[in-house]
Parts: sequence; C-alpha cells; structure tokens
Amino acid sequence: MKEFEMQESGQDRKLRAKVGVYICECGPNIAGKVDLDRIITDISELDDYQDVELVVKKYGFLCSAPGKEYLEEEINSNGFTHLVIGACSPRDHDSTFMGVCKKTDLNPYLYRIINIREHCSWVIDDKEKATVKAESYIRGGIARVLRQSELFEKPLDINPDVLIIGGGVAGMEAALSLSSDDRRVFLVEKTDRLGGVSIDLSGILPGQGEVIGKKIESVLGNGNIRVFLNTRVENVIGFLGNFEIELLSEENTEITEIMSGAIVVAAGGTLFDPRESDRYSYSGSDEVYTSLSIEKMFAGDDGAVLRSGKQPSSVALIHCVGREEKNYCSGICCSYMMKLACFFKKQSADIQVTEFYRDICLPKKNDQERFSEAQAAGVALIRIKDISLKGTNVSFERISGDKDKQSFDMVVLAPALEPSADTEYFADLLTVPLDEFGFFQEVHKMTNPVGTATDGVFIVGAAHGPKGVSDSMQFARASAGQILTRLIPGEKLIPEVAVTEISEAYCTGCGNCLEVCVYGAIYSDDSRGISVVNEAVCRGCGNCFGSCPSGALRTKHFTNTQLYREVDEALR
Amino acid sequence: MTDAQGKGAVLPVSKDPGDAILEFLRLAVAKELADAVILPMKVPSGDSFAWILMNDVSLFEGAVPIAAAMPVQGAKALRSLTRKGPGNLTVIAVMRPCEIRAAIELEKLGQVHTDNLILATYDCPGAIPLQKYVDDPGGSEEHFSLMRRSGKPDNTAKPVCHYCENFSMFDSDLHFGYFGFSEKEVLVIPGSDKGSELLKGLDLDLAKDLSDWKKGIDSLKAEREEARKSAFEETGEQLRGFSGMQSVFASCIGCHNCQSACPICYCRLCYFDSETAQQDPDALITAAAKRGGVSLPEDRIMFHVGRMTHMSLSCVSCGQCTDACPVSIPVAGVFSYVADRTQRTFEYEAGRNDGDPLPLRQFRKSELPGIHELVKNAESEEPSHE
Amino acid sequence: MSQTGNILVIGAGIAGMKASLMLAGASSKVYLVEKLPIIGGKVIKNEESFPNLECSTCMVAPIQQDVLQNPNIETLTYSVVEKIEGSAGDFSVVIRKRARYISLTDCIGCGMCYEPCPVSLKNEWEENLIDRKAIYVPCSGSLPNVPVIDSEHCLRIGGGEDCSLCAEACAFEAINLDDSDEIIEVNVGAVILATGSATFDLSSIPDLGYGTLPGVYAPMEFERLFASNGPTLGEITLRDSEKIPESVAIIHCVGRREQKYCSAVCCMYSFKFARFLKHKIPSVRVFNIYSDICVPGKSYQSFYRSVEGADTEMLYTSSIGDVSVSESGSGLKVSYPDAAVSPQSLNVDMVILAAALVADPDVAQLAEVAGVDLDPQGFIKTVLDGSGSMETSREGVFVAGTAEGPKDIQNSVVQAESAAGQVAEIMTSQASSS
Amino acid sequence: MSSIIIDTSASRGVTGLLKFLLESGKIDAALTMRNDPENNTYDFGLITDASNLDEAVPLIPVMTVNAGQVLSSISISRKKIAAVLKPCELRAFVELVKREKGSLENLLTISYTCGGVFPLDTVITGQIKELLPKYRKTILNGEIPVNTRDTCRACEHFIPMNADITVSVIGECEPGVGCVMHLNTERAVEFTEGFGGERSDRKFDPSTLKKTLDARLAEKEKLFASVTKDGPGLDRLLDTFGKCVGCHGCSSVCPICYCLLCDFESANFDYNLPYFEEHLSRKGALRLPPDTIFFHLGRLTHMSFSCVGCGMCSDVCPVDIPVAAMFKKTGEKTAALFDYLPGRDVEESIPVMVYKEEEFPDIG
Amino acid sequence: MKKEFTPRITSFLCKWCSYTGADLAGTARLQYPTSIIPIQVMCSSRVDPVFLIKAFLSGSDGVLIGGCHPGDCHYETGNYHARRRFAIVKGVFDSLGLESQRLKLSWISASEGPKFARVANEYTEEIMALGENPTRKSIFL
Repeated sequence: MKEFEMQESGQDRKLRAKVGVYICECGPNIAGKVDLDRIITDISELDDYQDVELVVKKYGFLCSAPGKEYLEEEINSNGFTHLVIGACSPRDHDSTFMGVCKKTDLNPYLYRIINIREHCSWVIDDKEKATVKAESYIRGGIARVLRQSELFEKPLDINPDVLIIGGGVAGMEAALSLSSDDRRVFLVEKTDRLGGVSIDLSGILPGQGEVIGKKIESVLGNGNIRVFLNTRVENVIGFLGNFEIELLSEENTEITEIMSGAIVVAAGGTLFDPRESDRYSYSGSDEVYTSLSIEKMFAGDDGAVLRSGKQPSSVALIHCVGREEKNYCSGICCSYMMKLACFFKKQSADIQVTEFYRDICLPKKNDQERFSEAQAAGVALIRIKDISLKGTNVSFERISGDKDKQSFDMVVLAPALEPSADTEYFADLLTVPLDEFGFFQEVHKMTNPVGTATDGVFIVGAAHGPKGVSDSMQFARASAGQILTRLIPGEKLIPEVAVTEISEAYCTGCGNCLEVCVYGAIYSDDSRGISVVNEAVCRGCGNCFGSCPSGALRTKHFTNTQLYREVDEALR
Repeated sequence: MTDAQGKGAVLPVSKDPGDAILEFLRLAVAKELADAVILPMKVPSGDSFAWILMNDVSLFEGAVPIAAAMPVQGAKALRSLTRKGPGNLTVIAVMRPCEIRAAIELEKLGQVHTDNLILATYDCPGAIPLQKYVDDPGGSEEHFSLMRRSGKPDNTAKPVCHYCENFSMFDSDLHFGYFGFSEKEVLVIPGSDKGSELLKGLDLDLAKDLSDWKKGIDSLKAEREEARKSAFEETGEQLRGFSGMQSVFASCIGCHNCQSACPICYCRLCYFDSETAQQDPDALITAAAKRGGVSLPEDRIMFHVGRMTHMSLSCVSCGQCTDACPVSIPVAGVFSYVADRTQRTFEYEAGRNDGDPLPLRQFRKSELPGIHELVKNAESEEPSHE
Repeated sequence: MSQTGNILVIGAGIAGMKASLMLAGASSKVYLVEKLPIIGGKVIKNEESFPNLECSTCMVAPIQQDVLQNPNIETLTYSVVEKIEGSAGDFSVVIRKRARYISLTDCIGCGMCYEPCPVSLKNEWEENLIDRKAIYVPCSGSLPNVPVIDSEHCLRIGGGEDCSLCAEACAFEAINLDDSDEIIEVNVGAVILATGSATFDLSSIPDLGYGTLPGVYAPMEFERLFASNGPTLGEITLRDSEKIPESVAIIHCVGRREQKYCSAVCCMYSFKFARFLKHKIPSVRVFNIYSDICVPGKSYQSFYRSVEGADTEMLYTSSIGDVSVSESGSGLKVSYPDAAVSPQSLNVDMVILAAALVADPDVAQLAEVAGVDLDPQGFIKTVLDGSGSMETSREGVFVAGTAEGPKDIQNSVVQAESAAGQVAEIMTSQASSS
Repeated sequence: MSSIIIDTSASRGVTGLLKFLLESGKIDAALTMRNDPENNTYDFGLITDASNLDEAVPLIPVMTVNAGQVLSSISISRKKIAAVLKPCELRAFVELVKREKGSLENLLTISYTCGGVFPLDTVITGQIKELLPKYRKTILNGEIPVNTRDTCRACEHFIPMNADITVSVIGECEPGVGCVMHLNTERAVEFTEGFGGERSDRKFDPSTLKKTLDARLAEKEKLFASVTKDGPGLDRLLDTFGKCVGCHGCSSVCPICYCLLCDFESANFDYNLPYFEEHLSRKGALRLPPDTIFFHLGRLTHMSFSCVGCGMCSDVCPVDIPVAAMFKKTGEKTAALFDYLPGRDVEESIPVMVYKEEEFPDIG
Repeated sequence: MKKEFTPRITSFLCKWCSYTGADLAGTARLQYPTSIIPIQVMCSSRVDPVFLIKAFLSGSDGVLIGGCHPGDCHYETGNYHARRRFAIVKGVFDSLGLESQRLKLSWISASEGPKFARVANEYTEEIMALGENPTRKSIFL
C-alpha cells in the first residue's frame, strides 16, 4: 500500500438537524377531532431522515401568552434548528409564532405553521380520517421545513427628498405639503411658469385667481422647494427610497443630476380637441368657442363677447363634447358649464342662454347649488340624445325623440379632459403602464389610487384621470400622505424578505421573467447576459418563477424543492 | 479479499444462470436479508431494458438479471437512488462489472453511497450495442445467449467488450460465476464481509472449489488482453497528431450525448455547456477571419479533449458513450485508450475498492519523475501535428 | 410632550384602516376605535366592488389582518369615544369600551357558543335578512373572529334570568358574563374621524313601498343577498318567498331631491346590481329607471356601456321623483312618467331602490364630542373646502371618507391618505420643534 | 419585391452570392453548410474568406445541428453575417430571438423552399451519395423524396417565412430556368445590388408548391396517426417514452431548448431516500433513475408551442423514440390554443409571456 | 378486501384568495372530503407547468389550482399568466390522451368559503368517477 500525504478530509464535518414539532390542541378544536397522541408517536418514530432528530409535543394553546413563553423556552432549551407548529391558519398566527422565533436564536424562516384546524379538524368529522390527514400535513411540514433556509431582513437607507413633475396646482400642492427642513422637494415644470391650466380656470372658480397666486408665491418663497422651470426630466433609474434623476434645462441645455426617494407625477391634462369629431364643425375661428377660451375672456376686462366685440344675444352651451369619443365622463363639465351660464346671465340678463346636455352629472355634494343657481337665473336646459353643429346653427334630437333646430350668436363647447401630450413619455421613462384611456394606470383603483406598479412613483391630478382643481389637490395631498408616512428622514425601509433570486450559473438571460414581472423588479444585466432581481422591489409573488424553464429562479421560502418535498410527503 | 480461500457456493440452474440468480434474490428478500433488489426489466415496448428497484417478489418474474443490452449504465441508477445518502433499505444490485466499477468511482466522488448496498456482479460476456438491440431484440437475444455460453463477445457485441479484461469478479460484494460451466449451475462467490454475511444468512455453505472456474476466466482474460493490445495500437494510429484526432471526431455534431450517457460525468451542468465555455461572438468571428473560416458548433474537439482530462482517470470503458453517439463515433475506443494511459501514470485503476483515493485528490512528494520527458515527447511529436 | 406621537382614528372602515396603517407605519401609536364588534366597515358587505367588480373581501381582508397584527395599532372594537378635550398636539380622549363579554385573547372563534344560546334575533349586520343569537359574530369571516353578547337581549344580562349556556359551551373560559364597560383615557396629538355614512331612509318616501312591500329592497340588503358569505349564500331569492325573481326594477336617485345632492355612486352600484343579477339569473329582466346618468371619472362610463342593453334595459323618466311602486297581484307595479311625460308602468318581481348616501345618524353626536362643525347636508365640514385639506373646524381634528360627504371607495382612500399625510406633517413638525 | 435569376444550379447560385457578398465586403462572414470530402462529413462553416467557399454546400439536405442554434451564439455580434438556413432553422432562430438568444439586426437571411433533409445515419453510412441525385429529381416534381426525416416529410412550412432572400428549389428551378432568388426585403435588394444575374419581377410560382403541400399534409396525417396508433393514454405514453435512457440528447440538440441547465437535471429532481421507500411500498417497484416521463411532459409544456418540427431530436435519440413526431403533434395543439405559429413573426410574443384578459372562459 | 378509494387532490392555493376561502370553509365548519391536500403559494402564477406534472406523476389523483378571480390578483396580473400556463399543460395532456380532467383550475375568492367546499366536493366526485391515477402504480415512469 502506498502512503499519501493528503489534505485533511472533510468527511466528518456534518450538520445535524433538530426539529421541534409542536401541536396545538386548541382546546377541543384540534384535540377533540384529531388523535394527537397517535400522531406524536408516529412522527417521533419517523426514521425518514438521516442526521435529523425530532422532538414532538403537544400543548393546550400555543397562541396564548403562556403558550408562547413555553414555546420560547422549548426552542432555547432544545436548541432546535427547525420548528414545525401544527395549529390554525397562518392567517391567524403565522406572525405570532414568527414573533416567538425572533425572540430566540431560531431564524423565523426555519419555522413553518401547519393548518390542521381550518383545513382539517374543522372540516372532517370522522376522527380517524382527520387524524390521518393531520399527520400527513405535519409530515409534509417537516419535509418542507428541512429544506427552508435562514432569511434576513435587509433594511435600506432612503433618501427622503421628492421629485415632483409638473408645476400645476397638483404639483404645487404636493410640494407644499411635502417640503420641510429635512425633506427637500424638486419641482420640475416644462413651461416657463407655475400654475398650469388652473390659471386659465381662474375665471370660473371664484377667488381661485388669488388662491393660485398665493400658492405660486409660497412655493417660490419656500427654501425647501427647488423649482426648475423650462426643464424636462431626461432620465430616471432606481426605486422607492433611491431614485437617480437627470434633469435637462431647455435654456442652457445642461444636465442636472439629483437624487430623490419618491417621484410625484403631476403632468396634468389637456382638453379634447373638438376638431377630432366633425359633429361640432369646430374651426376655432368663428363664433364657436371652447370653454377654456371663454373662461379666458371672462377673466379679461370686457367679458365674453363676439369677435365683432358685440354682446351675444343668444348663447348655446354644449355639454359632453368628446364624451362618446373618449368613452368617459370627465365629471366636471356640467358643473362649470352651469357656472358659465350664470356668468353670461350676470354679464347681461338679456342674453338668452341654453344648455344642451345628455346627463346632468354633479358628483360633488355642493355642485347641486350650481344647478339651482342656473335654473334660478333662467338658463334653458335641454336634454338631448344627439346633437350636431353647422357653425352656430344647432340641430339636435330631444330625449323624447323629437328633432329640432336652433341658431345662436355664440356656441360654447365643453370638451372632455384628456391626458396631456407627454404622458406617454413619462410612462415610458418611469415604466408605469397607461390605462385604456391613456391616463396613468394606478396600481390599485381602490386601495391605492395614487400608487403605481413602480413603487415610489405616484400619480396625481389630471394625469391620473379627468379631475377638477379640488380633486387634483386632494390626490396631491394623498401622495404626500404616502410619502410622509413611508419615507421618514433618518429611518430605513425594510423590503420583502421572501423574494426571488436568480442563479447566475443557470440563467440564460432569456428575459421571460422580466416580461411577466409587473413591478419592474427584474432587469437584464447585459454585461453578464443574465437577468437580475432587484430585491428592494420584488414582492415575492413567484410569477417570474413560473415563467422560467431553466430552473434558474428561486423564490425564497417557496422554492421548488420545498414545495416538491411537501407534495411528496402529502402523497404518501 | 475474502474469496482468497477460493471457495464458492453453488446455485442450481433450471433454464439459464439468470433464473438461478433470480431465485437466489427471491430467497434473500423473502428471508429479509435484503429489502429490495435492483434489476433490469424489459420496458413495455419490449425492445429495451430499464433499471427497476423492486421489493415485490411477484414482480421478479419480469426481471432479466443478465441483460443483453445496457441502456442505462447501472451506476447511474445507483447514483439516483443513493446520491442523498445510504438510506435505510438494504438493496442488492446485480450489475455488470463495469457498472459496479463506475459505482465505486462515483462513491469516491460522493455521488453514490454503498453503505446499505450489496453490489453483485456476474461473468459478463459483453453487451449488445443499444441501437442493435432496439432494431432487432430477437436476434440480439440469440447472439447474446451464445456469447453467454462461450464467454466470448461475438461481432455483434460492443467493440470495447471485446477487449475488456475486467469482465468477471472485481471488487463486488458478491459475484455470480458461470463461465466455463455447463448451464447446470452458477457459482456464487462472496467478495466482502457483506457478501459472506448474506450467504451465511441463506445457509449456503462455500463447498465448491473455484480453481476450475478461475482457470477458465484466466484463459478468456488472456484472449482479451491480446485483443486489447491490437485495439489500442489501432486507436493509437488513428489518433496520430491533431489531424488524427480531428478526423476521428470529424462528424461530431456537438450534442454531448456521450457525456450525458457517461456514468462518471456527474456534473449537473457540464463545464463545456456553461457560460464560461461560451465564446464571445465577435471574438469568434475575428478568430474565423484569421483562418478564413471556422467550423460550427465551435470547440467540438476542445470538448472531447477537455472531457478526457476531467474523467479519464475514472473511465471504466463501459462503452455507453459510443452507444449514445448519433453519428457513430468510436468515442469509447478513444476514451478507453486514453484512460489506460492516464490511469497507469498514477498507478490507479478505476473501480478498485481498495481505499485508493482519487489521484487528483492527493499527491506524493516524489512522483512522476518522468514528467519532463513526457513533455519532451509531446514536443518531439510537434512536427507531426498538421 | 411624549404622548403627542399618538393618534386617534375613529371608525375602522376602509378609510380608518388605511389611515391607521399608514400612521402606524410611520411608527406612531394609533388607537383605532370602532363602534361595531368587527372592523372592515361597509366595503366588506359588498361581494364585489365596482368598477372592475373586484372581490371586496380579497381586497380588504389583508388590510384587516395588517391592522389587527400591527403592533403599533391598538384596535378598540365595540367602543365609542365619549370625550375629546384639549387642543391640537395634546388631546385627552375618553373611550368607552363596551362590555363584549368575550375575551379577545382567550376566544379562538370556534363558534361553539352560538348553538346553545336560546335567544333568536334579526342580524342587523346582515340587514335583518337572517337570524342571529344573542351571542354572535355578525358574519362568517368576521375580523376579529370573536363573538359579542347583545347584552340587551341576552336572557341573563338583559333579562336577569339564570342562563349561562354559552359560557358552559365555551372550552376556553373565554366568556365572562359579568363583564362590564371599561373606560379608557388616552392622550393623542391628532384625531381622524372616519365614521362613514348611512343610506337614505327609504321609508320616508311611502310611495316607494319600502318596508311595506316585501319585494322592495334597499341597496345594502341586495348586497348581502348577493354575497356568497351572506344570509342566502349568494342565492337571490325574494323575501318571504323562495321565489327567484324573473324581473327586477332598479330605481335611481332615491333621496336625491330630498338631500339636494347627487351621491355619485348610486348609478354605478345600480349597474353593478344589474350585472350581478344577469350573471346569477341569466333569464332575468332588469330595468334601470333613471333620469340622469352620473358616471364621473375615467373608469365608470365604460362599465356603464358594458351593462347598458346587455344586462339591463334603460328606462328614462322625465321626473325621477315621481316614480312610485305598488302591489299588483303577486308582484310589484312600478309607475313613472316617460320622456314624453306620459305615465308608464311596469310589472316586476323585485324593486331595488338606489338610495342616496346620507350622513350617519350618529355623526351629529360625534361632531359634538369632537367639537367639529357639520355642513348643511349634515356631513363633517372641512375648513378649506376644495383645497384637498381634510382639517375640520377644530385644529388637529381631521376627517376622511364618507363622513365628509358621499363618495366612492377610491376617493375615501384618497382622503384617508391625505388626512394621514396632514397628521404626519403635524407630528414631524412637532417632533422637530420640541 | 423583385427576383434574380442566375443561369446555374441553385446551389452554385447561392455560393456565388455569398462569394460576392464577402468579396464586396458587404458581409464579414457567411454561415453555410460545408462538406469535408476526406471524412465525407458535413458541418457548418462560418466563412470569412471567399476562397473557402469552394467546399460550401449551402443547400445540402442535411442537418447536423439546427442552424438556429448555431446562429444564436454568433448573431449577437456587431459583424454582418449572411446565413443560409432551412425554413425550420430560420423559424427556430426567430423563436430564439424572441428569447433574447440572437439578433436579426446584422443578419442577411437566405433560405429556400426545402425538400426535407436526410437523417444523420444516411450521412455516416455514406448512403446519402446515392440518395442525392434522386432527391433533386423528386423535389423538382414537388414530390416527397424517399428516406428523408419523417417530420420533414410531414412539414407544411417548407416555404421560408420572413427570409430576406428566398431561393426557389422546389419545382421552380427546373433546368433551363436556373437559380431563382426572390428578394423579399429592402435589405435583400440593398445587399444584392451589384450582384450579377438577370433581374426579373418573376413572382413565386405556387403550382408545384401546392402539389408538395398536399403531399406533405397527407404525410402529416399519417405521421400523427402513427404516433398514437395504439390509442392514447398513459400506457401509450410509456410504450413510446418507456425506453428513454434519459440522455436528454433530444433537448440538447433542440434549438428551442436554450437553457444552460435543463431544469430536469437540476437539484430539484434529486430525491431523498424516503421518496423511493414510499414509492416502493406503494408500487412494489419503481424505475431508476426516476422521472423519465416527467422529463418529456415537462419539456412539452416548456417548449412544444415553439417546436418547429426540425426533427433533430428524433435523429439523435439512441433508442429511436419518435420524439419529433410527438412534439410536432403536441406543439401544434398547444400553439393553436393561442393561434400561435412558431417562427412566423419576431413581433409575435411567446404565449407564456403574455395574456389576454378575455380568454379561456372555460378555465376556472 | 378492497378498501375504499380516497383520492388525493394536491391543491395549490393562492395565499390571498383561495387559501383564505378554504379557511372560511373551515370557520363555517363546511364539511369536505379529506382528499384535498392544500399547499399554500403566494400566487397562482407561482405554480408553473412542471408543478402540475410533478403532482400528477407522483400520484395525485387530481391537481387543483385555486387563484383569485381574473382581475382580482393581489399581484395585478399573476392569475392571467397562471391561466395560460395551465392551458398549455392541459393542451399537452389532451394531445397525449392523458386524463386532463385530473388537472383543474378554479377561481375562488377570499369570501367564497362555500364555493371552496363545493369545488372540493364536486371535484372529489369527479375524481372518484375517474378512479385512481394510474401513475400511482406505474413502475416505468
């Protein structure tokens, strides 16, 4: 035999697992329907696993205060490497027992709760059957927990500052509510002035003029708000808490780089162009006007007059211009058209004003007053099914079906509100999807209307959908609410722990996962030719996993091997 | 070695040695000396075999202990069963010597755990190439039964079998010997304490002297040695220089089937399929530009040479690679030839169960004195490269 | 003042829960006070919510879980606020925690106690469409999943009889029949009122037959009727008969004239009902009787268009206020003036009245306690109306959701977020100033 | 849309074009099949020096490896490449491009109406020598040549989709006419500028192609019938795939199977002993290694909808499992679910990457 | 001595809807067969085709995926992808003549406790009718 000088061998270095299995009697709820003692014997005698020691016990109420103490004590004294709890639904007490683990040396992700109450003792009357089922669950739990691995929270430093795109009322409102000594706000406006559309609206909203004027002042006067006029956002990368932004000044075409923790998009909206529909024969040169141009006139000194400078003796106000084309109701037109009607009446009582409408939509609790005012002022209201214009000659079909014609000196159209031209640009820049109408798509219509799929990017004002001034400001404040409560100066963010990771060895960079991820949590690293997960953004849903044929993805805490073992056990 | 005392027990044969072995296994399981056995069984379509782990004695009927073909190298079966640990089942595996040898190599590589395995071999007459068997199971069976009687591979057998000198007892726990016997009996010979234990448990006493059987085996060995020499000379000729290598592997399509069929290649992802081995396209084209053109898929020769360096030390010359090659390259011939040399360099024999660690896991301060010469030889061969 | 980091939120509906979670996330201590024994508010009464008919429970349950499991939120169910004194940054609040008689910590919600209770009553939460016991949870899936004893009707507590069947049935000694109200005093820096709204009192318009004609339903009644965890497990059958309706009329704008405003949600839920009915009962005929369609915002009209004609026939009336419902044979007769102002009528099995959202009857009292002004319609008033600020007439006290006025879920949430933001603003400025 | 006619055989015509492209520096390299006469084998050559084109056999009915696979590793280059591809190879490549495994950007694709290819063993055995002449005649009359791959015989997509240049081989290149190249794209026109041959506006002549198509469709029916002849079901499946030796050769030569490591070779499919014990106690016996059927079913769900039916898999299977036929058949079913045709259009997104809100009303 | 056949239905339930629905069935004490083997996943889209096959070949008599109703996905669009993946597996099974009835996708919302119980019962019936999955006994898999 030849002698060798060998490296020391690693043979006898081995990890020994010690699994605690604790079953909650839950009074009669589990103990009454399941033969726990039998399960305890069976499981303790399991010899399936090499180098695994099993400790199996039951307890009255593990979720009770003494129960939790007992468990903590057991974990510490036994030095478990894994823990399985047979009890109720994870929805009730997963966090409870994770909490217990956190108090011990046992990493909470090396524990698993098995629901033998809701899914077993409560739905199976036959004790024998219930016992068999409960046992196979628990075995499944053991098989799985042995494949789980420690996971740790990774707190992230955040930048509390905020970039606001758009200097309209919404943008300014957000800026004012957000700015403070420990939170700077960058307000970027593409034009050369703040105020947006609302300045033109000043006419119809009493006192709005000075309100907005004041806002602009206080924004400009605020040391924590830095305003960029004639500036566009050139490039954005990053995620909630850490965005890197490039701003391009149109004047001196130089790039400013800033960092922010969140982005509020208040890109605003614009009016539907009546030319898009031939029904209104709108040219912009004759006596047919859009509401906006009329408002500008009212804002001026000599009020709303014909191009000749003469007072109109009859005015037609036409609602819902573009409603059919856009397939939505802007929700603000009825209200301001009523207001306009009253303005005409104020200008001169002899002007006979007629409103042609399809539905009266006054969704705000105070809008109704407008309606009464208009009625009181003697405005004629005609409900129509259909309408068309030749110049200022209006031919229409009444709701009753009768067709009719009238001609006026002046016609005012109420065009729908639509997304502003650069909405698509921002959608692309910020990887926020647009909805069927071309507005920004909120991440959830009801529970998170200002949030987007790209967490940290918030949508407010008319960029989110047709809105009046007050709603725009409301949404702006909502976004501020989210930012103020989530990005707190000096505090860290704790992202999802059970996220997906991608194995560099197995990934081929095919991009399937990238494609299906709605959160933009995966990007492709072309230098390495693979896809990479941004753990700060990933929510751990595992959709990407389902799209990967290469087995290159691991959704932590829900890995294949974990689930396979669970299935295998359950099928014994 | 426990068979030193040269004794074996006798099993009666009804039809062919296979039945005797089956009967033996039935008994072992019935007497609970083993929980299960691993044997080849005909697949449903009847034109091939699959490895079946079984404990239901009634199913043994369909098993074929000494199968004419080797569709999957047995070591792979053992690996899939015990990769994660020895487990609680005592399993008897009856396989060809080359399969057991591969298993022993894999154990050294941590891919197989034999603790609860009882590895049994038998006198192997060689195997019919898979393709041949699938095309004509009937004919192949006839040829094989002849080979089994004579102990000599005929022209239908795999080329490597013709010159395999490890066709009989090797480092197995148990061996079934029958070469040179009338079809009347099969010798069962313990090769280790495990083996002896089992025989004891079955109250088989080692009555039979082995010397006659040994003689038979040795004379067969001698013939194969001859065949081996000439085969290697031939291969050596073919492989002369780079161009030789090239022409042998000219028709390779780079499917890497040889590697996936190989029992020793245990990597999940072959290095030569991995990212690291991928060529950068621009680099490739510039490289092509230098030579006016390049053959694709690239690095086919690289792959084969590389694989040799990775596994030839453990190659057991089972010939699976040739079977798996869709373009009939004599891969096994080449690898067997190379393995013979590399293993001799380290006085290493793949598949030995003598506690010999893998050569590349250890070293001796004073070894390979001639290594420099080896290099020189290589240089002296330079001119013949083109 | 260390206390001022605390916040009081009244009302655990979607708005209250949202605001609480946000502020708790900003590591404020939140006292969330809910007068009902369960949290979740009105939304969990809907099977699905418009516009995209999303399963409400799926939407809200995770939020409820978060609230109950959040260490920074102390949820006080079955409780009312009795006093709010002091000023912004330092309110002292008195909360009456009404006797629940069941321990929230010991009870595991197995429900063994309902069975033996001899008392049987209408379940208000289920709009009286089904019975409950004196000890009960409002509905399956309630959170917290812990029953409450209706002390007024309990034989023992209310009637002085010697009954403790529920306590005997409880394996966890979670029931304490001698439980009594508890007064809790807390200090908070800010208050958010999110007590929600009610629906218009339909019986105040006798011509519509609500309360007298069993076939006439209030919207919430229908929501529960449709709910798969509701009284009929989602089976739509007529009250007082197992009959499945073959024709249904939905009358819009009920109470609009009286309230002098449009609630902006009725049209949408009416269309939702039409869709529900058509899906559950394909053969049913549904009529929406309306005079104006109010579907503001980007996502509503398209839903209306998808329902119009397909799930319901739209019947225009020149005067929605003049619609009336009367009995005719086994069914109902709906009379209304059509576009030409000529009277029309229509026979149906079921009528649903799209009632306006109105101020919660309890809000007046709350306003008193909180010292805030109401607007003419009886909702809680914001000082800077139209500015998106949720601050009420009392500094440091904010309002959110339908307590401020009729609105849909989206706008309720937006207000909650605004309010939370304004509170957070105060908190930080105080933190930095102190 | 024009075409070029050159008075020579199709093969020479194509080689000529490649020569021209290389010499005129319009491309940096040409990818074509080559013949190595001394070992009489075929391989793909990435040729940069026009003089090396003499051994090129661009239209040889042999597929040693699916060119889509070869191309994917080199097409990402910034260099300009002209590649001669069979229709199914081009389709496979398009599928790969959809998976970021290649780029059409710097590529001039030359394809041809394909008569099908011979199995590899006909090459090894040298049989191909006799077969070739017959082959040419048969495809001229739009018939199906003997001994070609069964999936080729059953292939209805023998007219290239979205190739820059389509060379007429079936039918149209009868003697006298010479080599007809149809220029389908701007790129084709631009690249062939200055290349000889007579320009014409000759359109595709469908007559013989139609004949071929009918013949192929008939064959397809037969083929599909044959793979399920003994009725469907698990037994049938075991009968077909039961002898699989698990070499996974089918997936390694599959142009669509682009994974570095097939999931089925990953650690996910290692089993603990209890697994085997359990199956043993349940069945009394089980196969080692396990997951033979699993592998094939899994592959079917992973890529069948992108299967172009090139037939490589069947060709390399050491136990003659009709893998290609099975996959082609199943693939057509799964692709049909999304009326998807693999390789039809690079813009058409892979079914599993997208979804429609309104689809599969009967599911769920 | 043939003992009754209790099917095993491996059920992948999305955490947000179907698993909650199943819990609700429990709280309401709705009885359903032991056949259901619930396995919680974050989202139905986490269940990739290979899972289904895995469950099928390891001897599940039925495989059930429970997800949120279309449009309700907690992760926006997961269940739409799940549906496609499911369709593919079904397609494969059908074309190979495997019993695709052994695979089922069902939308069960968090409030649909009764529906969960119903699906469990009905599907178990279906599977009972089909009998035991041949893969349970087949040795050549």
